[in-house]
Amino acid sequence: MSTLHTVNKSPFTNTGLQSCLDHCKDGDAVLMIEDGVYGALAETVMAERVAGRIGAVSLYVLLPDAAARGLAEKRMLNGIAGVDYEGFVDLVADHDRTLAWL
Amino acid sequence: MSTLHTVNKSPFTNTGLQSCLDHCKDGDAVLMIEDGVYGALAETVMAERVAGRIGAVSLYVLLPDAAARGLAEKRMLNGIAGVDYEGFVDLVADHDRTLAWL
Amino acid sequence: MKFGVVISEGPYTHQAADTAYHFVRAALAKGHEVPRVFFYHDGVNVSTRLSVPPQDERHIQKNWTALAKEHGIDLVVCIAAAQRRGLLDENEAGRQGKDADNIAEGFRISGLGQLIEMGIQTDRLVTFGD
Amino acid sequence: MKFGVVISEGPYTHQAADTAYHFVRAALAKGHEVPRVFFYHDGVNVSTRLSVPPQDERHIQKNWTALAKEHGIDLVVCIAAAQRRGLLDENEAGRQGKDADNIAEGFRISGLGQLIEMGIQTDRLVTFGD
Amino acid sequence: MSEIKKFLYVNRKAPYGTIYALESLEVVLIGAAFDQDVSLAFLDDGVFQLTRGQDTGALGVKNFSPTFRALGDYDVTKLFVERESLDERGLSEADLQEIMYEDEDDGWAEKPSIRIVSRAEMADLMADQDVVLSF
Amino acid sequence: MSEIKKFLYVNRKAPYGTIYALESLEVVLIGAAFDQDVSLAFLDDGVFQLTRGQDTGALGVKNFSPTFRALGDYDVTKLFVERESLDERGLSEADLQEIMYEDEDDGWAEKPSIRIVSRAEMADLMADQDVVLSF
Repeated sequence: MSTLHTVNKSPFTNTGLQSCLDHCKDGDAVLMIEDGVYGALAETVMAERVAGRIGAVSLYVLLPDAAARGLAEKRMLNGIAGVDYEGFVDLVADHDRTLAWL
Repeated sequence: MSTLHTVNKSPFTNTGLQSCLDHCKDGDAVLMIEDGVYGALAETVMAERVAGRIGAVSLYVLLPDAAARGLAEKRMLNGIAGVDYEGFVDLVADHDRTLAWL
Repeated sequence: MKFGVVISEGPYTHQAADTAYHFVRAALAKGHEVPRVFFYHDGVNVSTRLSVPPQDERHIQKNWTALAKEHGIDLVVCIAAAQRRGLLDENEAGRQGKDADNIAEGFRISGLGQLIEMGIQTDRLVTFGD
Repeated sequence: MKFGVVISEGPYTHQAADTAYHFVRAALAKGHEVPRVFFYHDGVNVSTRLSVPPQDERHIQKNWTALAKEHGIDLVVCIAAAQRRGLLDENEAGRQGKDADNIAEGFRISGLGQLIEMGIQTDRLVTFGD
Repeated sequence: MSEIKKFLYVNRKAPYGTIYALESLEVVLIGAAFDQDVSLAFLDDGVFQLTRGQDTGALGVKNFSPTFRALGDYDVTKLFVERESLDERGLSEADLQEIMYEDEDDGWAEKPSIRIVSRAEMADLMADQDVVLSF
Repeated sequence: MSEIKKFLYVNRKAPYGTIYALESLEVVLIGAAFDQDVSLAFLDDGVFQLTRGQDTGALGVKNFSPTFRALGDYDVTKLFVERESLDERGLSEADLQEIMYEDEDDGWAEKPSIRIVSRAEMADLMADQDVVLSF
């Protein structure tokens, strides 16, 4: 019984990712989409808070959105997995519910 | 030569007010409108940062927006002045330019 | 598995309708069912047939209309949200005394009950918004 | 003093069009001039005449049309933003081969140059958006 | 349609600046007719939706805050409000409207619909749903 | 129309998630015909608009980032980027596109349009404008 959380806003502008990380439970998954993909960046003012949940929570980034924004995978935090839209579908199917942090 | 800054987003969700306070110059005015009026509240996690600029910067809150949201003036930080739409107009006229922190 | 999808933001303005489109295509490609997509809030603006995007841009409404036709997806536009925002079908236009309508083929206007029903009848509900 | 006003968000969805309306009324009441209001981004959605808000709600489009008529305000809707979002006047509808149009009385569709011109010709420019 | 699912409406946005709070309430009212197990979550800026004393007269927009008090009549009786979200905003339970319902299983006794919960309890609530709608 | 005003376009939003960045660029391109004194400010998430290597192929939306490199042809040559905003996002100037213009007052020498400025310099820039358009 676990939840897929989606975050679609930049963590540098909006507190959605932080609130998501504060509410997701161990074993949940967080998928960063749209402007939310910036949450995957390493060496930012948010990076430590995101990295602190890796392991307890499975973190994913939607690669088409990352590519559009010029985010190379090598710039991302270790432990964040990239998925395409089919991977997004699998994540939805594999978790009991999806919660969008709009 | 001073600037009127308008902020229309909640400081608990969006970094607009913080960025505005980081960029406004001594002698400028900041007017909180729409969901931005929450930035006027005392005893919040944002209050100290807002209060720290009072004096150097003139802070205003649009009262019709505060009333709609149930914010009584007694709940607001000392040193923030309330204005109605006519006061908003005066602020625009009295400053050389208006900068909206959207 | 059956997926229900909610789109809450308008086309071009926000990426929600694009992300949802790619998601639904991928879900169908993997053998899932998407019986209904519900358009709420500014999402109702996706349904206008009057949109004329630049030639080199995707046509969001036409993409949805085509996908729905191909896969039998029920594209439901919330009537309350649509009325506020000026999205009407021929029937509604007549009822409201308006001289024009603007809903595209493949979309139908209905009530919020269709959203709840979608939540009940599908295995997963995914929201794309802002 | 001459004020130029930009509205960047859609009606009902965001408060911008309401705040701008109260601001413009107050400016006029104080003897200022508001020669033009420019609708950009989702702000173009304010101009649809097909909106049917609930009876107990304000009618944002009609309020703007009435205010513009009374005070001679030029309500300009950006053509590029409007085309993407499905806002067309009769002329544009004909040119684009569309079977309906939806722009309300008092609004006119024109180019972004009108925004720049407004910035040049007014003393203050105020933006209402999101 | 006989299956009962747990529906959670997640409210994280302030009222009036945008329409999400109002349109969320419209979904809740329609959804009440479907006899599902409904909960409402108020966290982050969503807690501002429930404040007392909202007066929209000068804005000329509809004050929809009284509608929350009518939710009990629609058998929507579980409004979970996050304590940490209140604290961060300088609010306490006393700043929120009193929202009551009549408990038909307890002789129609009047009971409060608002339940203040911790962030951890809010996370537990979210993890215990079939369908989550976010506004 | 002979008066020259200082116009500042303030870009604080990331590209693609919303349309503001693209529609801001459309204003800049049209505005260039008016022979005003134009500057562009990129701060907060606006700095993401200028990153290299944007590839929107899988999204099926138009990649408008090359348009920034054409701004010089429109005599838009002052792009101010805030250093603190870059730092907070783990970015450096090397992560941004190279955007050049030909300086007609200096024998058409190629010069960089991007100027990295401090937050204090950005504040000074904002305070020195006639018209500020925010996106």
